[in-house]
Amino acid sequence: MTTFLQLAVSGIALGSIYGLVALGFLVIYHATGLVNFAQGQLLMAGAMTAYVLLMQLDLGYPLVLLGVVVVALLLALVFRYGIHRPMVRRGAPTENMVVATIAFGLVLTAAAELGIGNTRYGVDPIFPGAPIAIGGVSMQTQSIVITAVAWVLVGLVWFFFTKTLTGVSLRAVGLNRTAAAVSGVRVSRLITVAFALSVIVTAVGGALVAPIIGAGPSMGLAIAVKGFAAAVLGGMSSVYRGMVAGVAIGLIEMLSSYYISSAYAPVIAYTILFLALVLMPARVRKSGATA
Amino acid sequence: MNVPRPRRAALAALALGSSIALVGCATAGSSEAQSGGDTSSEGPVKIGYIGALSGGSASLGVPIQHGIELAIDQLNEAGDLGRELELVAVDDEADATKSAAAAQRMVTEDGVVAVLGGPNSGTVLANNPIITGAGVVQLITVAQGDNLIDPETPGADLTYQVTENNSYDVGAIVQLFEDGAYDAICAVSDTTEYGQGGIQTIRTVFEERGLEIATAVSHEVNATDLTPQVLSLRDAGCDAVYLFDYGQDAALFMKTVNQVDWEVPVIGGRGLNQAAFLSIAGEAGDGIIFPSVIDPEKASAQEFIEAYDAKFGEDDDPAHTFSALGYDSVMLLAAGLEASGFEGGEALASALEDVTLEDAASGKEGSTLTYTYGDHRAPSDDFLTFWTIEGGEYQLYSRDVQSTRP
Amino acid sequence: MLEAHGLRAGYGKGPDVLLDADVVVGTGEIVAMIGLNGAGKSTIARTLAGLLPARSGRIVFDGDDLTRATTDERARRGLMLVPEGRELCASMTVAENLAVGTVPLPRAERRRRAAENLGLVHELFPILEEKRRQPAGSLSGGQQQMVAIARALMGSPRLLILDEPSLGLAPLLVREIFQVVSRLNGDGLSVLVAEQNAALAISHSSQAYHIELGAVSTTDATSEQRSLLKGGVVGDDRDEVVALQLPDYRWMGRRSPEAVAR
Amino acid sequence: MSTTAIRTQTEIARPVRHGSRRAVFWAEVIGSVVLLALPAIIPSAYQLRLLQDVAIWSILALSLTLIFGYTGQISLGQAAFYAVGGYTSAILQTALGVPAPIAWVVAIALGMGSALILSFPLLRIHGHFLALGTLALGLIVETLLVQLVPVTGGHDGILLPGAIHLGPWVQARFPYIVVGFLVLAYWLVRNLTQRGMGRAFFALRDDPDGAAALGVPVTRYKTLVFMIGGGLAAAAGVLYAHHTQVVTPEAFGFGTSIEVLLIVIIGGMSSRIGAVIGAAVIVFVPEWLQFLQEGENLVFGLLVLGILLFLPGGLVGGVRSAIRSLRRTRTSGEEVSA
Repeated sequence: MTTFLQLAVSGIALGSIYGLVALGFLVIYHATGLVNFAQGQLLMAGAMTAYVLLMQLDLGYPLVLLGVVVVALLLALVFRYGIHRPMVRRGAPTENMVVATIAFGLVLTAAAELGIGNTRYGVDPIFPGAPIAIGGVSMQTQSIVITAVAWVLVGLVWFFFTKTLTGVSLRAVGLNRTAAAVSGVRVSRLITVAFALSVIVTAVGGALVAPIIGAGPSMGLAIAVKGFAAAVLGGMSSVYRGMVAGVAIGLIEMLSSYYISSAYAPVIAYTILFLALVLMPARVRKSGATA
Repeated sequence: MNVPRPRRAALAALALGSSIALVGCATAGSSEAQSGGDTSSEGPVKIGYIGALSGGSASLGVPIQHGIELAIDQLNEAGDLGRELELVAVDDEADATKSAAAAQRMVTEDGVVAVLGGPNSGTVLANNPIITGAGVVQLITVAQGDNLIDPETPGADLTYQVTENNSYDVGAIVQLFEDGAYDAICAVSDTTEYGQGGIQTIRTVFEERGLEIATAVSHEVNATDLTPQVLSLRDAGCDAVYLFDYGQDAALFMKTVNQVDWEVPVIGGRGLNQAAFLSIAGEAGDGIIFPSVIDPEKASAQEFIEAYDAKFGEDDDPAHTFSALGYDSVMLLAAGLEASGFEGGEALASALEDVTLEDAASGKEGSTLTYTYGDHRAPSDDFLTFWTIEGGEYQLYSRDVQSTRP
Repeated sequence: MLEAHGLRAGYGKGPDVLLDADVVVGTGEIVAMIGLNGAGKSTIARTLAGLLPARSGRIVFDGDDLTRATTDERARRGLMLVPEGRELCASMTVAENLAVGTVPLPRAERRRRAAENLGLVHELFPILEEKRRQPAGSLSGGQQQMVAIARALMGSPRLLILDEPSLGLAPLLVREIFQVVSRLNGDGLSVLVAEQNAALAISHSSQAYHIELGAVSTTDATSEQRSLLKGGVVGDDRDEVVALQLPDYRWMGRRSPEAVAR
Repeated sequence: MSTTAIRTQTEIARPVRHGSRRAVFWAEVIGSVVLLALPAIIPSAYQLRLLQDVAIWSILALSLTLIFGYTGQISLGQAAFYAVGGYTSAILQTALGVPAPIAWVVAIALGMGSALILSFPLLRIHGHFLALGTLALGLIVETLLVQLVPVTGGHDGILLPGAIHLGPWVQARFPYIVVGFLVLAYWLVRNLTQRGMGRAFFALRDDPDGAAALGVPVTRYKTLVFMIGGGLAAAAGVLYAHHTQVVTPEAFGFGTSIEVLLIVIIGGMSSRIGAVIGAAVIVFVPEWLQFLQEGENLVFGLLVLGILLFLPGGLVGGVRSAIRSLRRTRTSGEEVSA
């Protein structure tokens, strides 16, 4: 039982990271219909920024988080104004933009390799100290921080999307750009807001996960694939469903690794994903963004 | 009014032409070269290095290259060889296709006299037939696959391994397990060629020694959470763990072991020499034991480390294992070239079969790197040392563990 | 209030669909654009709202040149379009759709005026209050049209452009919607309505433009379908309008609206 | 009515002059002949190797062009079928001693068969869901290649020395086989997409419901496209196995699926020659950039971004629109003078 609880707790913490990445996917997807394949690299960028600011420049955590947000904002603006908007203006098809996100990711990885080298670096946790154990179930303090921050962020984003005028307008932009425009919504600016929000959430996720798995150029891919899976399994529609799907994936990963086979755990996870996609009612797949 | 019609034809032709031009341009850059490498007596002698310089394996490939560069600089500065050495390094991104293409370019375009192979066994398997097929010698610097030196495969006479192979490592590690008299030795590895190769080898060696792996678990490389793996081993009653992972995953494993408050001796593979392990694990890595090729009491090793850190910084390769092997690869090759009169191919191959490196940067004091006829694995007996982590620092664990050639 | 002169516009890289169109809507007026499906009414509406860039010509609203302004900027200045086909956010609730409509209100008084406007909208269309928590997509066509108009009203427009408000609606609903439009006009809102149902549109408007589909030259093999906005003002006489329209039916069989769009 | 639909409508409606079509045909014939002759012309073994790399990537890209470019079905798991081809052929030859040609046929048939079976679940889903479904499929296959050690050799892979399995004579002429396959694949895709069926393919991409309403048997066409795409990818895998003389899981993983997508977009979606040009770019450009050392990947990424930014239709699309604008100025000039 303790083992099960331990796995469940770890699965929830892990799944919360996936959910956070899914959140990043969904925010851009809601506003533009674009699936951002640079998500993993943006996560990496957040982690690498945290590494440089915290470990190399010895800044305190508040400044580090601020720095991560600033870098994320810059990256979002570069992508939005340097790549996305020009492509929209030239009438590039969505597929090209999806590939542009892949290329943007390549550039980020290459830049990180050039800048800091290709290895993995340790990053100090926010609250140093021993793991916290309750009744045989233990958790690293950082995992607790990640889980808490992930759920708080998803709550905030949900609040933003449903309770604030900007958030509701942003959803309108994603659902029906004409509707948004004729209602006076500054479409272009809101898309930029979406990019910024998405990249900040993802980069903060990277900064939070770095103390657990380290920071390095090739760290993001595995997490991004599962975050994408969470976003899609959540129906590509709502941020909290993406979060719940992320936790589900985390739990499946943990439990199947332990109870079935660690070697075949990825096969099991992806097969479940595949079946879920194929058997998912068309109604769920077709429903648009609800929040 | 008739629009000239062959527009679309022009487009198709242009498209085709440009693709041919692509081939043409690349051809234009090619130089005259013959198999067996460059034997001209003028100018520097070219040595190739094919390794991962970007991507996940670059943390191995880059220190190797740095070791190679240091050796070449030292040799050229001393000038004892009589000829300058020049490095041609290509990044294969640990990709077999790219590695094979790089090999073909080196042997036919660049005219290298020999190729130094990189850290990944898979890429060596793909590029070796091309290198040796062109009559060029390959020295495999760091890749440890047991199957890399196989007298059965074509080109075996031109292939040399500088480092000890997996069986060699595991043979020494097994002694540590035997000394501990454990009841249930368990294994964890990633699913890359490195991890799976390590597990395969340890199964074989254990069988030979009458030991067995009680439970084995695996995980994807660059894992995010290893709780199930750690709990599986703990709940299976393992009292010793063999950890065959790259640095970052090994660090995560150790942190998780600490987190669930499990006290268990962990003995690792050579991947723990990666800078990432110590950087991420910190003090969570304390107590882990792993093999290395560095002996701090050996003068030549000290000199190498001093020179390396002066050139690339202390953090570039803190464990110095991979850079030392890169360095020694050049030293072995240089000895062979000197003997063959800078002739490549068969001449170099047979010259190498008579080479011994007494004061290599790698290896325990008293060990040598030696090639003999029909034996292309360099390390002699007692090549390895064992290290541990204490208070988040590298510490020599033991110089007494016997290691023997398999 | 709105003066547009010499508008040229078209879709994508296609030919001009509008050729030097002129539209004038005076303050407090209700002006109808009538004509057949595909004649170019929507093109005018979309060009005036900025959904389609004007290739040449000028759009002046309240003395400001808005020819280059974005759709959302025009909306914020009070030039609001209720687009053809409603263009609602189907999966958002009615209340959320209406909330988006409050974007043009000045930030300082948004809360107060949004509440006022919501009161007005609920008074005009009581059904929307009842259905405010339902997804807009689940509503009937007529109710969706109400949401679309209500959404525009939420932002306190000064000129409302209605593009085919009656499309696909039952006659009773159409009448109700036009009654609302008349009432709003009575409260001082200027309205430009594009409508196929000429009789109905004329009966509610003070002026009407007749948009006619025509081809410049049929002998040229590469000639394009073009529609002209004729500046002629149609009088109040309904019969005259109907008579004017009849011959145009000849076009229906030959040229699809898509052909024009291209 | 979105502007996108209008753009594609004009694309379909683009008048193809018969003379021009015949000229394209002859250009394609000449191109094919030149391609077949290239192995004899190219002097350097290295260039020959790169030519084969390009040809194999081209075939793989053509398989995706067929699926993605002509029906709008995104596949992020094309490497799975590539793996089926490469591993089936290698296993049959090494473990069972099946002669190469038979192994090839079986491997390609298996590629088509597995695509056929998978098309039933996959064709139920669309867009991003299909992208994720195929991605999952690719990852499942990749994991299986690693884990099924007795069958696949795990990470050690399967060695396939050409001298043993093809014989030295065939091995020496293998480049001809590779370019031969490319020419076959090219003409297969060409004939599939040029006839009436090609129109149906485009209709599938742009407006599946409309196509169904017009009586296009949507599901049957999609299944067919999937199957042929799977077969082409498998053929590329077969060639890869002999070209590299070893199959390892890394060559058939997620990275490969993404690289093919990159090729198709760089070259120009739904363009046959685009697949070949994209493959040439992805093979040659990194070679040229090697002098940049560590900066190579960065510059390559920026280059791809540049192509995407400035040539929305890929390289072929860029050339096409350049020619079109050239023609436009020419014609308008003639109009003035007339």
